[in-house]
Amino acid sequence: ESVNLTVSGLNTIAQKWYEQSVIPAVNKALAPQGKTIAVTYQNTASSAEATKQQYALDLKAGRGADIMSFDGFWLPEFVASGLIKPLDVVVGKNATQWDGWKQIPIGLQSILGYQGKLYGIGQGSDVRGVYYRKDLFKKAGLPVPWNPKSWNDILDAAAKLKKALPDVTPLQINAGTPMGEATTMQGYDMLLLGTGIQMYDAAKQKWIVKAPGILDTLNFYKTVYLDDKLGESRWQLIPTGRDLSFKAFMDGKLAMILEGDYLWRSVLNPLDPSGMKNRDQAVAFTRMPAEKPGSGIRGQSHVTISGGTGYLINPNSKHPQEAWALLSTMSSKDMLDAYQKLEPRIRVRKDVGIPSDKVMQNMASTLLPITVTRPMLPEYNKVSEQAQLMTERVVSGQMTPQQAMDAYAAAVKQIVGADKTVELK
Amino acid sequence: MRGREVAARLGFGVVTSLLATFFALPCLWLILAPFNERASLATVLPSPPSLANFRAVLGNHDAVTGLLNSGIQALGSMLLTTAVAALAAYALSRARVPGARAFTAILLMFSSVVSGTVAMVPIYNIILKLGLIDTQLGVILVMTGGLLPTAIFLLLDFVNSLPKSYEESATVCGARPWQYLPQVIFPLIRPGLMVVGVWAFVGVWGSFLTPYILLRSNANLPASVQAYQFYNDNGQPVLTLVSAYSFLYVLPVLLLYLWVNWRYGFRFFGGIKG
Amino acid sequence: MSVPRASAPGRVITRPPALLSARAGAGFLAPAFAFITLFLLLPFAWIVGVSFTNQTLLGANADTGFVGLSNYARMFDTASWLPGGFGYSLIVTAIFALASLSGQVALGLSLALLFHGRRGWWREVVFTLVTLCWILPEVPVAFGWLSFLDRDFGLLNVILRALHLGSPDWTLDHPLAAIILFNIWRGTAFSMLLFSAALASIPPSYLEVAAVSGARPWRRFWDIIVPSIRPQVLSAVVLISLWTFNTFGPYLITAGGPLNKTDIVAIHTYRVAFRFGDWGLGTAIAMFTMLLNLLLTAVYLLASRKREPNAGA
Amino acid sequence: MAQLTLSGIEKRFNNTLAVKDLSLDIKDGEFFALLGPSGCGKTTTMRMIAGLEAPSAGQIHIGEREVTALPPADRNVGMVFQDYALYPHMSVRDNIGYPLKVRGVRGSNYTERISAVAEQLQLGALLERRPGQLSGGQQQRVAVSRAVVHHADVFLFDEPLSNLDAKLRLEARAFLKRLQRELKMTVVYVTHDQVEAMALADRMAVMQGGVVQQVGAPLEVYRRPATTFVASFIGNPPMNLLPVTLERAGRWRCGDAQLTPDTPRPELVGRTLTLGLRPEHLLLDPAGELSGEVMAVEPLGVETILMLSVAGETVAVRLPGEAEPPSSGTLRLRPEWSRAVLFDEEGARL
Amino acid sequence: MAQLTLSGIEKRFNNTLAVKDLSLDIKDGEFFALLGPSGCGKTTTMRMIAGLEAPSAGQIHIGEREVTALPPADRNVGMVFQDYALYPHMSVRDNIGYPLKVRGVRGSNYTERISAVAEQLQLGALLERRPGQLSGGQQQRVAVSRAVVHHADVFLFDEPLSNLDAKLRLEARAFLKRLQRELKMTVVYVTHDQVEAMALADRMAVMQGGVVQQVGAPLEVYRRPATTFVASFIGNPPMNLLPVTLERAGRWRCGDAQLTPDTPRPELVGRTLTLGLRPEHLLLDPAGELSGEVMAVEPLGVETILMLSVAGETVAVRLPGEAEPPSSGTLRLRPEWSRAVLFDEEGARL
Ligand SMILES: Nc1ncnc2c1ncn2[C@@H]1O[C@H](COP(=O)(O)OP(=O)(O)OP(=O)(O)O)[C@@H](O)[C@H]1O
Ligand SMILES: Nc1ncnc2c1ncn2[C@@H]1O[C@H](COP(=O)(O)OP(=O)(O)OP(=O)(O)O)[C@@H](O)[C@H]1O
Ligand SMILES: [Mg+2]
Ligand SMILES: [Mg+2]
Repeated sequence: ESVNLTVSGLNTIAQKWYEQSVIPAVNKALAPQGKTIAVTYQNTASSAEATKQQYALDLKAGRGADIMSFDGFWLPEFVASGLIKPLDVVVGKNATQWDGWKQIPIGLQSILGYQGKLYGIGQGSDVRGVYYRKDLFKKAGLPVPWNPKSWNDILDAAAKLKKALPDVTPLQINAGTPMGEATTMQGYDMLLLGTGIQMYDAAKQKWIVKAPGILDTLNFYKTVYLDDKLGESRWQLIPTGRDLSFKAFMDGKLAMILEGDYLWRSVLNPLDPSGMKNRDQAVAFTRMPAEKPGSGIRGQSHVTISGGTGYLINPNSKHPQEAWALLSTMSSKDMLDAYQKLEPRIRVRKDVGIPSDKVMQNMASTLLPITVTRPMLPEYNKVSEQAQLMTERVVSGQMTPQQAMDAYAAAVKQIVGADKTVELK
Repeated sequence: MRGREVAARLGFGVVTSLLATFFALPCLWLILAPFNERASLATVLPSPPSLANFRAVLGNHDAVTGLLNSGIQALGSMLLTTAVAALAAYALSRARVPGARAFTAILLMFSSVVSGTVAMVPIYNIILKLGLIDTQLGVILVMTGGLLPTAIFLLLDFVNSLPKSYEESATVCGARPWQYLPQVIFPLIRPGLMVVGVWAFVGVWGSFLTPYILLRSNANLPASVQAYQFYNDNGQPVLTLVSAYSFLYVLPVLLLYLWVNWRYGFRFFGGIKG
Repeated sequence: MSVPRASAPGRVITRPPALLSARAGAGFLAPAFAFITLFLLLPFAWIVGVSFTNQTLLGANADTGFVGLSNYARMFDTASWLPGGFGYSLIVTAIFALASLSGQVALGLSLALLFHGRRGWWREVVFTLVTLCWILPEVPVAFGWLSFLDRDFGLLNVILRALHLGSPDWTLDHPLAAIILFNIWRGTAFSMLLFSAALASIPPSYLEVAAVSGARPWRRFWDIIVPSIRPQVLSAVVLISLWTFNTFGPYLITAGGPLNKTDIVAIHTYRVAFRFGDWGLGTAIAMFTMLLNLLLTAVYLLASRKREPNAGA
Repeated sequence: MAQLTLSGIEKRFNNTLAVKDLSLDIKDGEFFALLGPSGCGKTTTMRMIAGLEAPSAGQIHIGEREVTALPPADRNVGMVFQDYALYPHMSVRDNIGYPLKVRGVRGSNYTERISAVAEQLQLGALLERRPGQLSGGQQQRVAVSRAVVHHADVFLFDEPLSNLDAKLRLEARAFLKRLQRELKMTVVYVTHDQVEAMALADRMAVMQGGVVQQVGAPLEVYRRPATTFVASFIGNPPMNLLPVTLERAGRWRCGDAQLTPDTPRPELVGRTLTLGLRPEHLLLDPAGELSGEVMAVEPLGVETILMLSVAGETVAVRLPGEAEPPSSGTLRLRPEWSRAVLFDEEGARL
Repeated sequence: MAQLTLSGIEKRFNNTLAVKDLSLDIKDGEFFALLGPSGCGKTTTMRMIAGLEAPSAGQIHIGEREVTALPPADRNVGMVFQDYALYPHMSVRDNIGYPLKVRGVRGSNYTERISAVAEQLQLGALLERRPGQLSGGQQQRVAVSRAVVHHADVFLFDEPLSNLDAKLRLEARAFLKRLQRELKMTVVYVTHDQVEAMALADRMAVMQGGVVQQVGAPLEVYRRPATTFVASFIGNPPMNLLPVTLERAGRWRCGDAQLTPDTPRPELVGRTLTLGLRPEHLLLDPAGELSGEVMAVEPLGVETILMLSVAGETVAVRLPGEAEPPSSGTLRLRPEWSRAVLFDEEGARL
C-alpha cells in the first residue's frame, strides 16, 4: 500500500533533505507494515499573513497538507477557531508515547504547544544577541573580544566608534513597522526584557501598557537615533531598511547590530554567494546585556528571546498515522543530524548539536537556558504591531517617548480591552 | 520659417527624449542587475557580466515550472477572456440591449473592487464548491471573471466602430452568426482582440493573490508565487536571484507585446468614448 | 394583384434592425454573465453580508456574529483621522488619486499630442517604452523603482546630484510624491494610447480649417482638440480614477509607510482584512470604497448621457 | 433568376414612415431602378427585400416563395453594398468565394466557380490581392463578383457607383449593363443619379418621401412625368415648371406673357396649373411669347445651358454647344407646345 | 481680393512627386478650376496655396506678397474642405464666426457680420442649430459662409459639391457662381467633375500625374484638347480616339476603313496618329466611311448615347433624344471633319 502525503513549507534545502534521508528512512521503518510513503511538497513562502490566510482557508474547508509547517505563535488563533487539534486527538497514543519527547526540553516542546496540549513537534529555534565588527572595534580602540555589561556600555562603544570612524554607523537596533516582527523581537523585546518586564505579564494575565521599562526602552531608542545619532533612523522607516543594515554591516559600514542567529548562519554565511567571505575573521557575537547588570527579566544580566517553528499534523489528514510516522522520523536524531549537514542551526533536540559551527554552538548553549518566548495569545499580532508603531513614532521624532507610550496604551486597550491591561509605575 | 522649423524639431527632440528617459530609467535595473553577481539596489554596470544568477535560478526546478504554469494560466485566461468578452461585446453592440453601457460601466466598477483582497474568501469557497482548488483551471476561471468587465468595455468600442454592412453582407451571402463571427467579425476587430488579449495575459501573468489562494502544489504554482523561492527566511528578496528571476519573468510579456505591436499594432480604436 | 394587408399601418411596431436576434444575443451574453455572476456578484453578496458581522479570519470570531452597522461606525471613529486610520487613508488616497490622475492625463495627452500625425521609429520606440511601463508585471517593476528611488545609488538621485539639485530621500521624506510618480509612470500609457486614438479620429481638416481661419496652435488646441476629445477625456478620467483608487501597487514601494503617509485605501484594506484578519471591518471598508466608486461611475454615466442628444453627425 | 413581387410593403421607424404602401412587380430578368432623392426610402426598400429590415406591413415574394419572414441567409439574393463591404482581411479570391464557403462549397468546385466569375469580370490577375490594394473600380467589380458567384434569384445594388469618379462611373455602367444582359439577372438597382437610372434600367420607379411617384420605362418617365416632383427630378437640368392661368380656352397667362397653346383645353379654364417644359423644348425665337432675363450661361461644350428668369422662375434653356448667347439682357422664348406637359394643382399630370 | 501667382512650385512626398513644376497666374476676381482624375495633385496644389503643405520648390504670391513660407493663419485665404469640416460641437453661428473669433472680433460686430453672411446664403433661420442637424446642402452653405465671413484675398474650394446628390449639386453650382460674381471673389476650385468645372470656371487647368496638361477657357479646352488625356477626360461621354495611319495625303486608314479627310496633311504621311472626334461629331450616315457594331443604347431622354465597336475601339455616338437606333447590327458613321482633332504619337495635339 502506498500513501501519498502532502507536506507544506519545506524550503529547497529541506526538500533535498527529505529526498536524501527522510523518505528512505520512513519507508524503511514502515516496511514491516507493508506500507510506503510518497511526498508531495507545497511551498508556503511569501509573507506570514499570506501563509496564515492559506492555512485558515484550507483548514476551514477540511483540506490542507497532511503535515504543515507552523510558526509557534500562530497556535492560539488557530486553536481558538477550532481549526487544529492536539496530537493525542489526531494521532493518539502513538504520538504521546513517542520516545523523542525525552530529548526535547519542555520549553521547546511548547513551541507547538498551547494550554498544556501538544499540537506538533518543534524543529528549530533561535536566539538573539549583538554582532559586532572586530575590525572596526580595533580601529576605534575598543577591546576585542567585547563583553558589554549594560546599555551604557553599548552606548559608550557606539560613541567611541562614531568619533573614530565618522562614516561608520555605530549601531543598529530595529524599530518601526516596515520590519514587522523583526522590530518587536530583535529590537523592542530585547530592550524591554533588559528592563525586567515583558509585553505581557503571564502571571497576572495582563498586557503591560505603561511602565518605566517601556519609557526606558523608548528613551534608549531616542538616544540612539535622535539625540546622539548613533544609528541610522532612515533604515527603520523604509521597507528596505533591514536589508540596508545587513549590507552596511557586511560592507564594514555598520559596527554593531542586534540580530538573531539568522544573521550569522544565513545572511553572513560565507558559503552563500552574496554572503561574507571573511565572516569568521571580522564578526564576533556577544550576548545582549540588560539595562544594568541584574536588571533584566527574572533578574538576569543578559537577555534573549526565542521563537520557533515546527510541524503539526492536519486534523483533516486521511492518514494521520502515516503522517505521524513521517513527522516523528524527521524529528529523530539521525534525521536532524543529517539535516545539520545541509543547514546547521539550533535544533530542538538536546542530542543534536551544531557540529561545524562553534559560534552557533556557543550561542545555543549560553542563550537557550535564559531565553523567553513571546506571549501565546490571539491578540499578540495586533499588539505587536502597536509596539512597532510606538518605536516608529519615537525614532521618526513624531512623538516623544511619553506620548508614544500613551498612544500605545490607548491602542492596546482598545484591542484587548482595558480590563486586560495593566499600567506599572 | 526654416529657423523656426529647426527650432521646433529640436524642441520636439529634447522634450520627447526627456520623457523617454523618464520612462526608461526605472527599467534599467531590471536589465543590469540580473547579470551582476553581487547585485544590490544600485543601478551599476555589472563588471564582469555574469550568468551565475541565471544558472542558480534555472537550477531551481520549481521556479522553472512556475514560469511554465504562469504561461498556462495566462494563456488560458487570455483565450477565455478574449473569446467570452468578444461574444458579449458583440451582443451588447448589436442586439440592442437597453442600458448596455450602464451595465458595463457598473460591472467595471464592481470588478475593480471585488477582485481585491476581501473577495478572496468567497472566491476560495466558490472554487472549492466547484472542486477546482489546486487546479490551474480554477485560477483561469477566476481570473477570467475578474478581467471580463474591462475586456468587454474595451472591446465594445471596437465593435461599435465596425460598420454593420460587414455582417449584413455576410448574412446576405448566406452566413449564420456562428459562421460570420469567426470568419468576418473577429478578424476585423483583431487589433482590439489583441489589445484585450495582451492586457488579459499581463493581468494574469502578474497576479499573485488569486493563484496563491487557490493553488497549493508546487506543480501548479505560477512564477509570481514561486518568486518567493528567492526570498530569504525573513521575507527579504535575495536580489541576485530575484533580479534574474524577474528578468525571466518579464521576458515573455515583453516578447508578447513586441510581437503583437509589430504584427497588429497595440492601439485603441478611436479612443474609448464609453 | 390583390394586396393583402398584414394589419393596419401604425399598429405593427417592428423592432429596429437588430443584427442579432434577442435569443442569439442572450446566448452570446450567457458565458460572460455566468462568469460575472459566479466571480463578481456572488463574492459581492458575501462582502455585503460580512460587512454587517464581526467575522475574523481566525480566533474566537471566526464564525459570523451580526453586529449591524457597527463596522461602518468603527470606520469613522475618533482614531480614524489619525495616521493609520481609515479617514486618514481616505485623505491620502484622495491626494494620491488626484495627483496621479492629473499627472497621467497631462503626460498622456502631451505624448499623444507630441506624436500626433507623426510616424516612424522614434514614435514606435517611445510608445513601446511607455506601454511597457504599463504592462510589465508589477513586482519586477517595483524593484526597478526601488532602485531608481534609492537615496544613495538610485539613478534619480544620481541625476539630481549631477544637476546639483540635492539628493532627497524619496521613500522616507517624500513617500507620497514617490508613489504618485510611480503611479504616473505606470499609468500614463493608458491615457496616451487612449488620447492618440482619439486624436487620430479627429478629421485633420478640422485643424486645417482652423489654421486657415487664422488660429494659432494653442488656440486650435482649446477650440478644436479639447472639445473633440471630451468624451475620451471623460472615459480616461473615470477609468484612471477607478484604477488609481483601487491600486495596490504602491505597497511594493513604500508598504504604506513611513508613518502611514502612503496608507492608501487598498493598502489599508489589505492591512485590516488580510494582516489582522478583521473581515467585518475589511468588508465594510470595501463596501464604502465601492460606494465612492459607484458615485464616480454615476457621474460618468450622467456626463456621457448629457452629451448624447446634441452629438454631431 | 426569378421575379420579385412587393405587395403593399411599409416600413415605420419609430415615428417616421420610411416606406409607404409600396407595391412593385419586377419581372424575371428585368433591370429595375429605384430612383429618388436622399432619404426617400430607396435603401430601406432594398434592405427589406434582402431581409435586413423587417417590413411593418405587406409581403415580399421571390418567384413563388413568400420570403417576408425569412432571414437574409435564406432568401438567396445577391447584394452589392454602397460601401462594397469587402472584407479587408481576406484575399479577393476569398471575398468572392464567401457565399460559396458558407454554403459548404469546397475544393475544386470552389476555385473553379470563383475563377469563372473573376474571368468574366476581368479580375483573374487580382485574385491574390487584398481589397485595400485595389482601385475603386476594381473593388466594385469584386463586390459584384461576390454577389453573382452564387446563383441568386435576385440581385440588389445599392448605389454601387456613387463612390467612383466620373470616368470610372461611365465604364462601370456599361459593364454592369452587359453583365446583366448576359446572365439574364433580375436586378434591383438603387441610385439617386437619374442619368445612371435612365442609362441602365428597363423600368424604373421614382420615389419621394417613401411613396412611389411613377413606375415606367425611362423614356416614358422622361417624356411624361407623372408628377411635378418627377418632372423636376429627372433631366439635367430638370424640366422647367411655370405657373399658368388658363384665362380662356387657348389663352393662357404666365406672368405678363400671353400664351397660345396648340390645344386650347377649354375644360380647364379658370384654373391655375403648372406648365412643364424641358430645357430643350424652349427655343430662342425673337417672336417667342415668353421673355426672360439672362442670369447665367454655362457653356458645356456639347451644349450650352442658359439660365433665365421668366415670370419670377428660374428657367433653363438648352442650346447647342456652338451657341454663344448674350450673357445678359432679355431674350424671347417659344415653347414647343407638342412637348409641353400640364400638371394640376396637386402636381399630378393632366 | 487679389491675384494669385504660383511660380514653378513642386511637391515631393518621400518618393512620389505629387506636383511638378507648376506655374499658374490666376487673375483678381477670376473663377479658376483645377480639374483632373483622382490623385493627380489637385488637393496638394490647393493645400500649398493655403499653407497646409510646404512646397518643395517654387514660390507662391498672393497679390504682391510672397507667402511661400507663411503659416496658414497669416495668408488670409478662405477655404472650403471636401468634407466641410464643420465643428460638431459648435452651433452654425459659431462655426461661421470662427475666423472672426480667432481674429478677436467680438460683440455686435461679430454677430452682425455673421448675420449678413447668413442672410446672403439663406441660413438666417438655422444659426442656432448644430451641423449634425443640417442637410448636405445646408452644410455646404455653412462651410462656404465660414470661408467668406472674413474678407480673404483668395478662396479655395476642394470638391465642395462631391458629397451632394445630383439635384442639390445643380442648385449649389448656380449659387456658387452667383456668389463669386457678386463678391468678385478670386476662386480656385478643385474638382474631378468636368461638367462642374466647365459650368463654373472662367478658366481651368487640367492636371494629370502632377503636371498641368492644359490651361484655358472651358470651351477652348473642350474643342481643342491639348493632349489625348485631356480629350478623354473632358466630355461626357469623352472624345472618341481612333488610331489612323496616314497612307497617302488625303487617304487615311482606320482599321479596315479608308477615310478621306478635308485636309490631306501631306506632311504627316507614313505616321500612325490618333484621330479625336467628339460623340456629337460622328453622324449616322448610310454612306459613312466608318462602320461599327452596336454594343449598347442608352436613351437618356434629351439625347441617346449609342455605343459602337469601331476598329476594335469603343466609340460613343450622341444622337437626339427622339432617335431610336437599332439595338444591334452594324451602322455606318461619317466624321464631321471640320471638328476632328489629330494627336501625334506622344498624344500631343498637332
Ligand atoms: N435605422 C433607422 N432608424 C430610423 N430611421 C431610419 C433608419 N433607416 C432609415 N431611416 C429613415 O428612413 C428614411 C429613408 O431612409 P433610406 O436610407 O431608405 O433613404 P435612401 O433613399 O436610401 O437615401 P440615401 O439616398 O441618402 O441613401 C430616412 O428618413 C431615414 O432617416
Ligand atoms: N501626405 C502625403 N504623403 C504621401 N503622399 C501623398 C500625401 N498627400 C498626397 N499624396 C500623394 O500625392 C498625389 C496627389 O495627391 P492629391 O491628394 O493632391 O490628389 P487629388 O488630385 O486631390 O486626388 P483626389 O481627387 O483623389 O482628391 C497622390 O499620389 C497621393 O497619393
Ligand atoms: Mg441609401
Ligand atoms: Mg483631393
